[in-house]
Amino acid sequence: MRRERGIVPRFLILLAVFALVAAACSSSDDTTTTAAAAAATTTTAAEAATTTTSESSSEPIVVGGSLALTGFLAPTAAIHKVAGDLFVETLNESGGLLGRPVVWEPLDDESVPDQAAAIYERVISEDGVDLIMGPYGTGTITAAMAVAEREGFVYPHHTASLTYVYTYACHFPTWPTGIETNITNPNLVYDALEESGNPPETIAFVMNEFPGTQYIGYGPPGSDAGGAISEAEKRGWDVVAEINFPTGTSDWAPIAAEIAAADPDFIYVGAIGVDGTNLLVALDAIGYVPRGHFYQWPAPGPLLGAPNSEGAFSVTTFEPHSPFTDAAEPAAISEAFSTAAAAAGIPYTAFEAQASVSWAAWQVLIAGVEGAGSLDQQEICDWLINNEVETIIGTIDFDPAQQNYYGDLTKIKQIQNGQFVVVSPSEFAAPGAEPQL
Amino acid sequence: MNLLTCTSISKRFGGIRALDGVSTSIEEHEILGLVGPNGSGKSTLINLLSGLYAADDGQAVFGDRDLLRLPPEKIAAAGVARTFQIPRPFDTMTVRENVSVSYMFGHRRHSLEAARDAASEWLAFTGLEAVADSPVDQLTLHQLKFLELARALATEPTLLLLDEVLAGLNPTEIDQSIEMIKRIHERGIALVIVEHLLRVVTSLSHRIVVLDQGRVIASGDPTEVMEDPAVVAAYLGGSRPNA
Amino acid sequence: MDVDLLAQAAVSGLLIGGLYATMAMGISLSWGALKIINLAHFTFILLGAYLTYQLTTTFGIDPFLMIVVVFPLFFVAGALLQVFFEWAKVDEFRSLLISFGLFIIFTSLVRTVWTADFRRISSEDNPYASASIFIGGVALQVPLIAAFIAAVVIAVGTSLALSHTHFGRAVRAVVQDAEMARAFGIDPRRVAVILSGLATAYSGLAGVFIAMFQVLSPTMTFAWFGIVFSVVILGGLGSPYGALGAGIIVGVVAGVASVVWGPLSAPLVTFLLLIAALLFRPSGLFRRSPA
Amino acid sequence: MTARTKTLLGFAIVAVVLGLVPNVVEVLDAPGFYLTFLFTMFFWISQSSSWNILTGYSGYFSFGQGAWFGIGVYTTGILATKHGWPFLVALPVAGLVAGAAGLLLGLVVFRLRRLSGEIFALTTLAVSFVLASVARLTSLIDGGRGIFMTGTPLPEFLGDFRTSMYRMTLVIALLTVLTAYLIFESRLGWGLFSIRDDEEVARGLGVPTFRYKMTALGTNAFFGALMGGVWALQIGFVTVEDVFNIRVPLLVILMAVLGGMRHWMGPVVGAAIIYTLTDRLNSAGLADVNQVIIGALLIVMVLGVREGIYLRIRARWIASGVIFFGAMAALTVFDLTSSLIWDFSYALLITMAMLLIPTPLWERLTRSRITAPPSDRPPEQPVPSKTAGT
Repeated sequence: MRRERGIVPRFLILLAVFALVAAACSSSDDTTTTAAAAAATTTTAAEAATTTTSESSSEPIVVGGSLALTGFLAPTAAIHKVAGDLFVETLNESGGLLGRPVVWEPLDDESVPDQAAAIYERVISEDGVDLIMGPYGTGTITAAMAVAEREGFVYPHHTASLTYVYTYACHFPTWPTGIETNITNPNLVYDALEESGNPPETIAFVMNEFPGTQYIGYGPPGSDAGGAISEAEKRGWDVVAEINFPTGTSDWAPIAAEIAAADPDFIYVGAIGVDGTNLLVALDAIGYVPRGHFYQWPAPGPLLGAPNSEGAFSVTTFEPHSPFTDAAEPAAISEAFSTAAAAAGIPYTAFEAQASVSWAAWQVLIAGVEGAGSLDQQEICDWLINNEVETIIGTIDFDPAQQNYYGDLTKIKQIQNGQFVVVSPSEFAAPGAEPQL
Repeated sequence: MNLLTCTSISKRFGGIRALDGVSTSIEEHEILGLVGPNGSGKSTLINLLSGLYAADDGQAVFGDRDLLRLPPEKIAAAGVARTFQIPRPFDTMTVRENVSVSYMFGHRRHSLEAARDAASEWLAFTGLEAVADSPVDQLTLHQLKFLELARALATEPTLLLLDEVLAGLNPTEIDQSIEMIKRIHERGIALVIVEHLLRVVTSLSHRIVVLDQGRVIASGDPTEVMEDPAVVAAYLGGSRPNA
Repeated sequence: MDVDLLAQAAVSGLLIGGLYATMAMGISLSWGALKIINLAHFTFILLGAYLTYQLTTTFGIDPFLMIVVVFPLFFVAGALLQVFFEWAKVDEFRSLLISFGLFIIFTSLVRTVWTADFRRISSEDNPYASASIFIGGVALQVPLIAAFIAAVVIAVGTSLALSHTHFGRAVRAVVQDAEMARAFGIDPRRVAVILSGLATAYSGLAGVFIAMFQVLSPTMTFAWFGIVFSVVILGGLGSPYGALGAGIIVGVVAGVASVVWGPLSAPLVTFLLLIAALLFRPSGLFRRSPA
Repeated sequence: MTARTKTLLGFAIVAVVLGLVPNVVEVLDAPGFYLTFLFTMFFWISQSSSWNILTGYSGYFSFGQGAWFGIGVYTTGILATKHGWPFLVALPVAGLVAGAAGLLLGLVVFRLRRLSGEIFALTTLAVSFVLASVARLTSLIDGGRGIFMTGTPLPEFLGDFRTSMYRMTLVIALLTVLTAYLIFESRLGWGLFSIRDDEEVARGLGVPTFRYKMTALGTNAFFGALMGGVWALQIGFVTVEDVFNIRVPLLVILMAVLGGMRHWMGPVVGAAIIYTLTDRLNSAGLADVNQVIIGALLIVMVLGVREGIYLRIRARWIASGVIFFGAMAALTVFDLTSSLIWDFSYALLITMAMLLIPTPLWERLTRSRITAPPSDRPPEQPVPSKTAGT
């Protein structure tokens, strides 16, 4: 008799929600039809590739892939969505690719690797996309790379930090940290500190226990190559504290207290996202002002807003100032991005590290296709290996001998007068800017 | 000879002595009436013998085993079954399934197939065939009590402990139940009946044990026992029997 | 081992323990007293935080004023939610699933309104983020002091209410036996609605304090599950004092552990403590067994 | 022919048919994603079925699926990469390790009577927390560096990677469901059901509750870990954050409860439906809306089909069959969508819409009441869970 009560309202609600679902699926209908169309075009494109490459059609070229639109990677993935959309938009305005418009609708991998893998399998083999673009985040990128390799797809990706494990011949990274990130990257930072005139004598390390940051701090697992910490010791700096913290740390006071107790000349924070910001807040709360500090991959907006963030160092590949914006094109791009990001409701709209590597990845993909003059994956792959690519983060020359990595293109930036400015290497430094300690 | 021999069984709940050195015995094929005012420890004794509670002290030798030292499942295997005053059927199962489960385990292990047949047998015996395949929440209290009986019988016990089977039933149902108890006894099963309705106990039991405040104050032939001044005192002094 | 270091870790552990307690209070009450495993509470904390962010940023209200805004608002929300649960008549399994559904919906709501990107109240609108009171060289962070006080007030208030008011007696009656309670003329549904309102309001409060000193993102809830459930378990379902005590213990133990054996050990120590507690005091450290 | 032989025959047929799918896909040159789609579905079917053997049958509410899953992931990961064991050897070992861990847990929690109900649920949850932080802390297991499974060799006879994944998951899923069925139709099963309904009475009737609960927990852990190992292989790179999160434990509960926990087929149906819908909604590419719909669907199905979708299908099997296969046929024949998976999901949705009609209303619509075969528990009774307080 419990069921007798409220049947009608309940059933109405059921219907309502089903309307929702139906709606979702009908709208999904469109994507499938486009996908079907895409499937059709792949075959034609493939034929085109084999027969005559100059044959152009108005059918769109579909680029498949996923992004962490939801889940714990979503905050930064949002930037890559904006960058990618903007790139595709500008590309289509300038006549598209091989005379055809380009479509890119990244699906949501929910920041979960198996979702990412499944999505790449799906878009490649069910939806039959022409090209793929890597997702955001080491875990998802790695999972999807296995798929790309099995399917023989050219795989450009922008934010994979574990350089030592990517062996696929046709993966093209634009995370420009070189194959030996653990050595080259810290040394770029340390050189900047030397340039400042008074390098630190004591240094403290605060490392997130996350594969990417651990790799930079200690080198690849099971190797004695060492990383940021051993490199610092090589320079005769005294490592006064070495603190590893787990992802999802909520109480920063103990860590802050330990740093304050060690009172180092310089703090190297091997952390991602907002950990650095939370740490600065905790430091300020116990009344400690760091003399010098570096953050590996911070969320730039929150870091700028954090207390005592003035003078904080970090890495980048592009900053919206001279010399990067001297040329007209990059200047326009960075402008356009900031507008788009603002429109998308993203708080910190500067076109910097994340956005620029994303842009570069797209440039690589497009350069490959245009260079090969076809959508044949092998031809694109070969062309990219044998040619240099001009990207917004610099000239890239993929080196098969180094698993398609190349020199470390990282620049060192510092917060000066409440602004991020590149301070090293000097040829990329903002006018008059130099490392300060 | 004795089927079950209880010697100086004691059980304390916090400060209260629910049972204080109870000694008694049950013979084969006997119907033993267990009476006494509320809180005299009748149900506690049943719960100890069926392994629901752990005794503080004493023995209950059944065959060669001491029931007080056995877990409930072993007690069932030994051949002692009980019913609950407030029926506790398995409420996601049908009546038939309730009975077959207890036959599957109970005194000896049986296969599912065997259990299905045995179940129908006991359902027939307790007159529940009609509702055999309906969910238990469709049964009346009377039927539920009989289901308790059927489930207990399906464990093939030699000793059956009945905790207030008649409570809450109307006169006709009570008479049917009494018939049922007699028929159970005819199958050679010894019974311990805890009951408030003295006239029923006296008419059914071969022997009566009277508990008061956890002690045995009288035992023997029903009619004699009920005239024992100590018993009368206990009832008048203690809470009245709700007969 | 540096004494000041230990002191600082212990004190800030104590304070953040107050925050943990406030976060756990709602879930504990709703599970213990309403028999609803309400994952939606995590999103109530989140919503409380984002609401604080929005109002302080747009109108420049003092974050502390948000307490008086959030509390009644979330009380109503929680009451309505309970009305829904009453109508739906769900057991614990289903309550878990339904509230998980709500969790998903609210999370994407937050993401749609405030984007997935990080949000932080600017120092202009929020002077408290890293403001501290110093006692003998030990810093007490203002937002955490506030959270701690809130936790104490909530715990004391709630359990006083539960033990001394008519409402409290009604609650306990309902928890023990709803049917019986009804027989004594108590309407279990009304009791439940009020209780759920309170629980939700508590979660909203926790959000206010979090917004005061942390960077917000829609998925920060996932980092809370471990710590909050530990507090709920340690404290014993439905026990305000328990939640408070457990929050403090978790905070202090984790804080001290992370200076003694390093931050990585903090979660491990906390969870081992949890297991131990479950084995030896399964109904919570602070309480005779629930309902 | 008895019901059991019929069912076992059914299993054999299903096994053969599904076993041939890779060849069919190859012959028809159909999208390889069909295999990925199916093996992911098998993954969830196995996970929720194994969870249901403990929680659905015995009523002990477990939050701990993530623990067994995680043990499986890391044991296979460590053995196959750091010690170079053959994957097919490492996998069953992982299952046994998890099984042992399960029994160890059971030894403690089932001995202490007070650890039932909520406390049991919370203990299982706490266990997965502990495992996560242990894994993060010890470099022998993970140490925050993650484990790379890419390039783990698989035996030739399994075929290419995708086919191997398909075959392994198929075998594991079949084993899990078969086990769930055999338990369901055995004294063990009935013993567990009686524990779920009233453990005290069950013991009084001679059910060896401790042994039975241990068996259920061990089985759950064993199969949970098996699939974990295969999952590790699919994503290629496992980290603590990806393995020990609330996703797996919550989804298995969701799938089993929606499918129906009182029948061995329940979790199978639940997993198939939930996975299909989420996959298609994801493929439709509406990130947030998609999430909202999943949340709403979840709530509606929980409220709308209390006895579980499977039992309702049983109760309306004619209508379900006609609608589902009718829709399936129509969609494929007229080739209305781009792929079989879309046909399947639409057919599913339409059938679901029918199933969601409340029973009384349904009976008014179809005067003739269609009753489920007696072997089923009677529908329409909410499952009393051990957590429902005592």
